[in-house]
Amino acid sequence: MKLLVNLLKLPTFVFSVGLLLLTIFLALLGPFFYPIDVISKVGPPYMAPNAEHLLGTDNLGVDMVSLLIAGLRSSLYVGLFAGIIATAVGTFLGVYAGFKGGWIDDLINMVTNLFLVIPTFVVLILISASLTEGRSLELIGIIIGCTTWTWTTRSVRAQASSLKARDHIALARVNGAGTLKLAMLHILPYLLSYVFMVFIIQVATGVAMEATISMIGLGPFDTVSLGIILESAMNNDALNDGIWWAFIPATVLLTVIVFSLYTLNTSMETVFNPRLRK
Amino acid sequence: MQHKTNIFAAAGITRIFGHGKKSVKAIDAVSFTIEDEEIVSIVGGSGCGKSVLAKMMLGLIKPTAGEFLYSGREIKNLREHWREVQPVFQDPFSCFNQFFTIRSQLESSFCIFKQKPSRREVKERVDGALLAVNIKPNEIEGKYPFELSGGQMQRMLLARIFALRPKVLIADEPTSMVDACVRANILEYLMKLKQELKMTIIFITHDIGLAYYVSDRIFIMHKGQIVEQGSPDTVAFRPQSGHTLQLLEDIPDIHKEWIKR
Amino acid sequence: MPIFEVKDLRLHYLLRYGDKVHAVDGVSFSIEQGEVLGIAGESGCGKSTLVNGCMGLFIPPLCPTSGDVLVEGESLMNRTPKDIRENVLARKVSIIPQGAFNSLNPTRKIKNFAADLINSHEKGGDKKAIYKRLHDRFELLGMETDRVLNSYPIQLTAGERQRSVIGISTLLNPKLVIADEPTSALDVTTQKAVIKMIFDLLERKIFSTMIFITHELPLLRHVANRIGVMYAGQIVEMGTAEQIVFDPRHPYTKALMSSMLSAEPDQKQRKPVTIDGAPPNLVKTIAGCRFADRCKETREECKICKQEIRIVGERLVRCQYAA
Amino acid sequence: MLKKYPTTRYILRSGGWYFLTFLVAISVNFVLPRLGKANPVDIIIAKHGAGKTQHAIQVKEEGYLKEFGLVKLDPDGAIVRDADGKPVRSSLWSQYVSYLGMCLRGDLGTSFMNYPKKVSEIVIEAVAWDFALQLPAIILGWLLGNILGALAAYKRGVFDYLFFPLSLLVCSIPFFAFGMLLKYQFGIVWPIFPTTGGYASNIHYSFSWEFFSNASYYYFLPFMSIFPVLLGGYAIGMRSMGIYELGTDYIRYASYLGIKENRIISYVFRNAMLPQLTGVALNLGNMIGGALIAEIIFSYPGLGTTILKAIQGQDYTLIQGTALLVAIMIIAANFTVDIVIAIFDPRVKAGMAGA
Repeated sequence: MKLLVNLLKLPTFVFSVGLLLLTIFLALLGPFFYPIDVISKVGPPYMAPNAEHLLGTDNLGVDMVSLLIAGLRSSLYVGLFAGIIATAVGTFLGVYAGFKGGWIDDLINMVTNLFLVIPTFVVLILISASLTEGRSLELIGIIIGCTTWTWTTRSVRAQASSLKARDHIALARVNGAGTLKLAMLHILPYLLSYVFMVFIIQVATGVAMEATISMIGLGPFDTVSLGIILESAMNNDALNDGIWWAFIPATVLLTVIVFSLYTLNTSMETVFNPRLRK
Repeated sequence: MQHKTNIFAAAGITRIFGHGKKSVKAIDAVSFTIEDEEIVSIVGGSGCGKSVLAKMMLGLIKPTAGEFLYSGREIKNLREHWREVQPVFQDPFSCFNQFFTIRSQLESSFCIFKQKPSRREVKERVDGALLAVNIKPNEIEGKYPFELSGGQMQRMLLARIFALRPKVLIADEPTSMVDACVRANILEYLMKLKQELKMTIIFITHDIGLAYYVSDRIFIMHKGQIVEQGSPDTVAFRPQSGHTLQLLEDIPDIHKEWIKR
Repeated sequence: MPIFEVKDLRLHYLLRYGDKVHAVDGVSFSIEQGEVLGIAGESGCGKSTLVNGCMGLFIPPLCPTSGDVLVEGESLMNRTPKDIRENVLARKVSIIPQGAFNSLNPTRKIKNFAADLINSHEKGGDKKAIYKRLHDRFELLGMETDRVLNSYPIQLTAGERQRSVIGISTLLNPKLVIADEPTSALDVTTQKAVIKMIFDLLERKIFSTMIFITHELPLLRHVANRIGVMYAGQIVEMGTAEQIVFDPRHPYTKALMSSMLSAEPDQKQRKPVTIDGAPPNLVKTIAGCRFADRCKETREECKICKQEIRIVGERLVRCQYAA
Repeated sequence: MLKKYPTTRYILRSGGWYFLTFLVAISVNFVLPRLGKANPVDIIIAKHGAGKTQHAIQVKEEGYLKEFGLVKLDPDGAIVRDADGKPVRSSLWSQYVSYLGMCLRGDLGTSFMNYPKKVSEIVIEAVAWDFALQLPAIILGWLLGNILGALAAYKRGVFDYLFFPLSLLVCSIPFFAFGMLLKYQFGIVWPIFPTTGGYASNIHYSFSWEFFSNASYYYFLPFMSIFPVLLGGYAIGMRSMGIYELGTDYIRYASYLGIKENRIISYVFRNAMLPQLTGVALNLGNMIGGALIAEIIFSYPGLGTTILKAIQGQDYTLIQGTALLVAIMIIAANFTVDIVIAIFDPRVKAGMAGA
């Protein structure tokens, strides 16, 4: 509708959406164009890139390009998974606290501040360290999601409580709308644009956090992710031996994802925020 | 003259906000009665407690002391109360949800009734209400709130009252955010509501000129107390309380001397 | 020689796709020393745009099309923002902004904010001397000067903040003060107190000439010597306060005056006149009179031929049929 | 008495609040590792126990159990044994209480890997290195980031057009990835800087000038892998806050009054800086987390490398110890930021006086 048209006029928005779609396109449709094989060895370890294998092989001799595509898929998957959980939990608590007010608001606020101060990173280490068996992608996603919801709750709560005082809520209440109808029809639509922007940041945090944990060996078990690629590059001293293809492409991909998400967020901010604050 | 039933009856009601040293007495031992089918204006400067009184009549806040009755009994069930008492707010721009069309919001107002009338009857009543505030229904067809001007939005709020036909209307400063030339329209509609639909109207304003023109009785409020009650002529020309006199003098009237230069 | 003069000023806003909104379209007036000019009009008639024009603040998207603005004969047109900021703002032309009660920097005490103004325009001056000067000036504002000067805006009431802004705006004894709806958000009693204070400053010659902008004509009757009524970017009628209020000639002024309601004996019988519709969109250039489609006495020619300002009953009216 | 000093009352109240958070941090630290079914000691025993006589294993196990406070002790410290001589496991609650006592006394137990060494010793030494690296990076990054952000907000023109996308790009590269790139470029392709360790192996740990000059030589790359990313993050935060402040009424009024330009910039900087401070406190946790990992690339002897070794060696007490230290560092940082805000922001001070 009108908003989308305004957005499409913004060069930064078009650029960031394009970049993001490119990465998603690469991740989802990559296998159709390039045979993905992350098990069989196609050459000697750390073979230099050649015509056939554009980015050479990793420390076990597996083709790097297929590793990257598979890694991209799982990193995006974890990021999305964590983003959805964090945003959903955060929005629900935020709207509930902002809208209900009173002691419930203070309680949720206290819990949020508490988790905000205790760093996500520490919680992740402790949980992952104790789960020795299969740390699947979903599990990692859940762990990240459950430790980054605090930021969403805090910002959504601020928006929801500022909305509560507006007259259209009073009018809706006088129309006989119950709490649920009020939240769904009169609070959420105003927050939707804001929640979507928060979701984008959460996905970016999820992707970056997954890479961080994998770097210290607590990443997903027996699957490939960008973090795992970087970790194996570090553990096998790929840097000292000048094997750039072991870590540079993974870093570039990681940065592209996070960068496109951040630019998307800032480009939407110029369109959405003034309207929301009106 | 058939005996008028008391719509609102307040006996010594007080409302205090905050507690201890920081407490503020918004309403201070106020008593009044409001009968059926009359327009009562509550006039006072900012912070005199008139909006608090309006919220109390709507049942949104309870008095901390004294007894406040709506047609003889305490306000208990808000949904039932709102079937008979409806508000019009001050700021037309923030009154409507920007994500739904005007018509759908007007029609959803009927959810307040126990059984919502049939779709056809709702549509008829809304169209009738729009004509009552001289807006042609097709003018706002499929339109969203941000596509209308302030004056039109204020009329939408009144159209909602024409459609719902409550017994009592609480109009909290409906004219303060609107330009002078549209202000008179709003007052006309209030009088129309009273004459045609036998509605009781509480008109809250800080402009005694408007109150004088539109109301049957005027309450003057100052710092949480009703300092004067009476017909427009007695309040405007034979005021007893010093505060009313002060209020009348402070209004820049074109015929009278305002400030000695 | 008039202290402030506006000659056929045209201002427009540049929108994103090249169309221009001609918010001010040919406004001319001049003010003598010691005179108060009132400007009245509905919201959206171009009052605030005119204010920016009168101060020489042509910050994009607002740009001047043509015409001239003179302060004591010195033009404000095509001058660098730096030049305007140093020599004109607050010294020659100063403004009391709309919504003045949240125009003060929340994290600075009133005395420091005022001192910034002085240091921006005058060289040196130690803290003591500046504080003394502020103290003397704020004494005139009828507030506990020491408490106000040493507190943050958040600790003051709306009325006190309003007075502090008026005190700061008139600190350097400007030649012309523009008050943009200074009392619109205040209730009647506070409004009267603020206006009384402004009269007091005028009498003490803190400043002598003023443009007072509001949409309430009765207020202008008591504040202004002359009143100009603006509609859709043009002055439609300009005359003495008594002429405009008691004997309006332009249909729009007549409608404005008769829509006023006041507590008078004959008010009950005199039904107030209403003006339906809304001001025209100023992107398209309008041939005839801009008030034609809302005017009660409109005729065919009104829509076609351009309405020029002419003298009718010793005042300026922009309507060829005004008697 | 406290009524007269609102600031002190505010600081005491937030101090109490952060102490409560500290206690919760300890409890979280205690509960999380025990979520998994396997008891940490059993895993260690299974790992270290290979190849030793049954008796030796049993003695070692009881030593660990005692060490970990997992067994009931009778008053004079001997292990209470049940019918068939097996040590009686103490309840979770008493474990928690003993763990809490130990933490408050500052004793974080002994590390498994380097057995006799106390965890607190290892951790304190690592934290010293961390202060040297993290603190200057955060403070410098914060100051420079805010100044550049405020300028970008005010100037907007070419400076902003160039500066903004660059800082957005820099701050979206994860710390360790940036570290890897730097290490590769400046450590291997152009071997200018050393890339591993905190100081040259032939120099011993001392407070001599010679040691410091050498250490700073090693210090440069880890610092550069954290500093620009922090700077980019703060600059973006400040830029959006600055643009918001520029739209406010008081800035417009100040420009109407013809107040000098750099004075107006200082208004924007000062008023935008305070919410920025709360912003810093909020995501300090994530930042320190990421920065610690950057150390691993350069095996800089800070907490990050310690944590990595602890995880690889399954050294539970060390993991718990380092995790607790990181939490304490962040709680302390948040507390200091709270105090700074209380002192500098009149709005908060006025709010307190009113509260």
